[in-house]
Amino acid sequence: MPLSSWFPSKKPQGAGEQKGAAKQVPDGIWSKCASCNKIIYQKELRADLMVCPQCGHHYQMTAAERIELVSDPGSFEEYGAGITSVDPLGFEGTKPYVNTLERAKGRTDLNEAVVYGTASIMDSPVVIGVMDFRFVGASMGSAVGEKITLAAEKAIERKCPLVLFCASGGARMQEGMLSLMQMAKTSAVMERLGRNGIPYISVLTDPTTGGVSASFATLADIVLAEPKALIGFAGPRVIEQTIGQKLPKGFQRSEFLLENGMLDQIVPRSEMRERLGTIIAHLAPPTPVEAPTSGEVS
Amino acid sequence: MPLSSWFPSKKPQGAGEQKGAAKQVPDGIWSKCASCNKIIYQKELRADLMVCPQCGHHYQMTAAERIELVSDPGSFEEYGAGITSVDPLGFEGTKPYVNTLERAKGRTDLNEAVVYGTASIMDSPVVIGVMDFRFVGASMGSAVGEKITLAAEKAIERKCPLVLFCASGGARMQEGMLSLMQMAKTSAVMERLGRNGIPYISVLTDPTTGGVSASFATLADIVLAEPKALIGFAGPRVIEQTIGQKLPKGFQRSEFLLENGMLDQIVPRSEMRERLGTIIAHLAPPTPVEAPTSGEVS
Amino acid sequence: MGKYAFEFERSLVDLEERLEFLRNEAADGTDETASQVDQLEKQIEKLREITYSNLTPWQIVQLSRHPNRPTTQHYIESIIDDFVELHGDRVFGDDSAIIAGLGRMDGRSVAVIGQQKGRTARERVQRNFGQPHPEGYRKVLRVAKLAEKCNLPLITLVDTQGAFPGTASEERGISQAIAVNLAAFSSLRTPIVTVTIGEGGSGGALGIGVADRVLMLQNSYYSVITPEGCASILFGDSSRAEEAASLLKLTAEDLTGLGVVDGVVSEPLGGANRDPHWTAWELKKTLVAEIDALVVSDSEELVEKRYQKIRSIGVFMTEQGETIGSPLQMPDLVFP
Amino acid sequence: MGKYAFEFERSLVDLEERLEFLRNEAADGTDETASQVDQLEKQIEKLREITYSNLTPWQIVQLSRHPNRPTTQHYIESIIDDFVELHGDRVFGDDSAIIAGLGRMDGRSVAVIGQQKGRTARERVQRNFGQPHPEGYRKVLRVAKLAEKCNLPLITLVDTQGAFPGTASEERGISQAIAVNLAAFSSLRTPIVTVTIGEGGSGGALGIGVADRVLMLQNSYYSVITPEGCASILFGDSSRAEEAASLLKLTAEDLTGLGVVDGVVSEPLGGANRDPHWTAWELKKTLVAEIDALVVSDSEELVEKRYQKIRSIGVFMTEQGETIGSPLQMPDLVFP
Ligand SMILES: [Zn+2]
Ligand SMILES: [Zn+2]
Repeated sequence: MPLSSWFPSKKPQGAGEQKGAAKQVPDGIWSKCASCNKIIYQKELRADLMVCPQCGHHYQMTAAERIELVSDPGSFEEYGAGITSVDPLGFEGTKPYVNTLERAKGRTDLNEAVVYGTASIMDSPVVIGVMDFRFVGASMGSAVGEKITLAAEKAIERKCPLVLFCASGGARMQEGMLSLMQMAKTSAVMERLGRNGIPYISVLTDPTTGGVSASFATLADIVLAEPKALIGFAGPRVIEQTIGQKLPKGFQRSEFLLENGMLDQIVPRSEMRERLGTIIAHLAPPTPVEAPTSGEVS
Repeated sequence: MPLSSWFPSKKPQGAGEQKGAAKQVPDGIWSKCASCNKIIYQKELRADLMVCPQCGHHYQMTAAERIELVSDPGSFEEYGAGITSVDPLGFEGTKPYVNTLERAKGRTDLNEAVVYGTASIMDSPVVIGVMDFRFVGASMGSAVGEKITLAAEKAIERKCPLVLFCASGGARMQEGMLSLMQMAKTSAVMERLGRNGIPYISVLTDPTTGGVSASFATLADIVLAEPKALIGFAGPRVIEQTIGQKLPKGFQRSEFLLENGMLDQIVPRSEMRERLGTIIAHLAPPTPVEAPTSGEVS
Repeated sequence: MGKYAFEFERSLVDLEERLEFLRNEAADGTDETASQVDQLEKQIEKLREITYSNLTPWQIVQLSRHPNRPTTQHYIESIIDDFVELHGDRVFGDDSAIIAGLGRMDGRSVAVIGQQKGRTARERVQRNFGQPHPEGYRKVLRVAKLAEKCNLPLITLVDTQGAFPGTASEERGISQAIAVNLAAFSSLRTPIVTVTIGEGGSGGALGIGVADRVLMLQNSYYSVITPEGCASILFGDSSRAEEAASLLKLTAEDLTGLGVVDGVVSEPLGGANRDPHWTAWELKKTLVAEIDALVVSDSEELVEKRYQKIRSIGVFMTEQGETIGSPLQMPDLVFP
Repeated sequence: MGKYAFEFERSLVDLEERLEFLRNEAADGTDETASQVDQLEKQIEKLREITYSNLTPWQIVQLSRHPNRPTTQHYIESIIDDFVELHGDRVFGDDSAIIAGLGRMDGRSVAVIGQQKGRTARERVQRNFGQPHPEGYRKVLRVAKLAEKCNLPLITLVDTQGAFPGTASEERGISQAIAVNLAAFSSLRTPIVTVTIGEGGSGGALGIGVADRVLMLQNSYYSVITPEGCASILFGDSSRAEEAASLLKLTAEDLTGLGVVDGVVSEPLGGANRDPHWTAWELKKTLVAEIDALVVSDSEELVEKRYQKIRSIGVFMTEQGETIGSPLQMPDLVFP
């Protein structure tokens, strides 16, 4: 399918249902940056890959934008686009889950919070999956769990690396325990992926929290993150309530995770495509290794 | 061979060549306890398994004493008793290595710093190895590495658990790199032991340091220690020199390691035999599991 | 001290206290009090039946948190012989919110792991109320791998509100520690049976809960989020937990219907706290039977079955518009 | 700044400085200075030959610690294309005393791990002088396992006085971290080549040094204890390190004789610091050849061979009185 059809449309970008700590993309022709408060122009922001030209803040991207960002032009072929959530519990809180889903679909042109398919990155074939925070806060319900699982299975079948861009407000509460069990399901398939010798790279983006952070997102061979992304299991407010004090600045941000040994690298968005391409080429050389030749310093 | 022939003789118990932080057994009919300074009688000390009746300090034991302590009477059969060190480097420091070895042999009736063989503990067959600090500070040279390796190989061959009582001042400097490489050798055989599904229990006694602590001693499935044993990689004095201050009381002692997640249990000497027996029975049930019977609360 | 009672148990407990008083009098001997005792006993039995036979989800949550509810330690002491506790993650520390070790159940060697909330106020603090840090999950992994190596069936007892949501937890990688366990348990080559004995709180519970057989005690709950947390998100008011408890389908019965849970272990009327010994006996009977059934498969087959079981959990709609899995609701309520 | 020189290099360096001065003069043009330059060059060449061709063990130790000696980072930059550094142990932290990552060498994907001492005073402090903590060894393990998974040959570059002997190191289990690596490397199903490029200090070196092929740069050393530490134990005087260095048999030549080391990589006369580029070129040639030779075996065979190699290291006397292994000394000096 043409990538353009993925593009985010002119519809207003809603915050999704979960109010994450994530900063949303400013609306309108110009706006104040949610991070540095300086004036930024939408056009400039988009030209800079949704990175604030003033302070470098990485705004969230749609699944389509990320796929365009990192994959070779025209290489992406989507799978499982029609897979979608149902309402297994008959969940009605302040509003029925079915309405929540309907609205998310309308807003995003997506059927679920993750998009996956085959593509190539700098000429290496991969299976790529990208979560989209606009869709119910990229929370993980049964359909997301299934699509992540299918993506991993596709990578096993194709014998090519799996690349997942993660983002999530956590589990999809409206599916109750079925949602929690997607942590087990996605982790189990990543274990299979590993036993099949398939390289797996995850990229944690703002925000990656809860059940997604405590399952497939952190099980990758190589874990990258965008700068200053919020990454953690418990939400900052829950932690503040528990410990009875404010969290230090930078807590649960990418830089904090790198220091604590949880990340391999923090990669700015502008370098993401090339870095991924290099890593994939190292882990899964595109051509079989040639007969040995004697080396010279390059 | 009769166990009595193992017994430590009336020869004075030397401190070995290395001056470890370990407290040596007091000499004579009575003496001050090296730990609590109270008067203790040799006879009483021996009756209490070389544990100070006043303060519970666990004095070092000879290999023979430990074997008698934990194995079923008459069950121990020694292997490799004749294996001994040579002087591969022609090492002459303040005194030739050959003299050091000769003296250690004379003092201990041992040929090396470790004794191993087959035995049973509370009716479960095991391979047991015990290091003896009196022999050149139970430092690990080629012969010790070989005997530990043979013990593990015997456990694989017999398909029965391996139990090692560890004690060591570290590598045997006089054998240079050959000594260091025994860390690799003993670790490699423990890896094999594990892949063969053989349970391995180590008991760290005072002191277990240096190359022994950084190889087979800490690779056991279950790591026990005697109370207040000094256990660590670097010696306390080296650390004090590095950090330029006194170490806190209890640093690198069993209780410190337990708190830091490095030990399964601290077991007083009086309970060692039974605890080992229980663990071995759990890990390697002596008889094949019976056909299922329905259970009742016992 | 008076018996601990929830709101919905109040009148029952009042009667029980009255009964106890009368019994003391009856010991003195008049026929009248003896007959009163008799009558009251019948009345209590009836009321107990009414109070407990149709518990709401919220009442079950309350029972699962009863301060006298038996803990992991209780079950270990009751049904495991010669238990040997193992400590430490070999990396950083030993987490006392989790008990792990080896023992014998009905003559068979097993490994047992469970969150321990504590039985006294003091123990609860020392155990961090059963809320583990990363080192707890890493200890679990170590013991689980030992069970695998020595072919010991693994029993896990779930009883936690969740992993501890504190700074140290995040610093030392609680996400990663839980994720690694989910992956490792999915391929562990030894039988695993898990039982939620009290609270099954989110990822902190699941971090020891991937298994061949997933059981729950009758008055335990298992949920993606605490009812309070859910109420706080939905209604901005954590005191509306009772409503949230109903929405979340967190009872053993609902979860059996959803295919998440394989079986329910009975408790005495009124909850495990009313007869911890009896409950342990029920639990043991069940565990022995489940393990007996699992040990017969070879480990390849066991792991493959477990994988397929985990793989199949979830309810969603395929591209062909077919609903996979079994929703609790009637088809006409299924979206779209 | 003047060139860094050890005592034994003093006269050589003096001449070299003189030569440089003369060359500047010669540029101005008199025939006399030109011929002086010529003569001096010859003299220097001869002296260099004399100074460096029969280095004592202690002189080698000194060269191995030369402040301008090329580091792991230098070799990575020189011989690895598109290096991607990987960070973190996934448990506690990231240890900057160890560099680990992926890259391409001569067109082949490889994993590279090495201790990094630092090239400037500032970097040395930041790298803790190349003395790792437990998290460093755990990062190593993680990257080694990745290499195994993806069939990448693993190159390790040893350059450390040892694991850091501090309180944090002991608290977080430095013994255990090293031991686990020794065991894991022994069975890693991918080729491993290790090269001591500077100091090979005890267990802290060996913690990344178990390999199919164990190489040393010509002026590196590998020892069970630093000469200073040995002198301190033997003589109660760490300043007698020179004597200790001779006793320990820590040079590449001696260790080849003992069967501990498989090959020596040449350095320019005077040490790697005199031509880091040339040394990197030599190292790369050797590494490419070694890896080419190793990748042809299947992994079972590779691991079995590696095991037998490790298993056979050591010199001792059997029960039958036979000496196993090859001592450096003549038989008549062998005990007893
Ligand atoms: Zn900005
Ligand atoms: Zn005493």
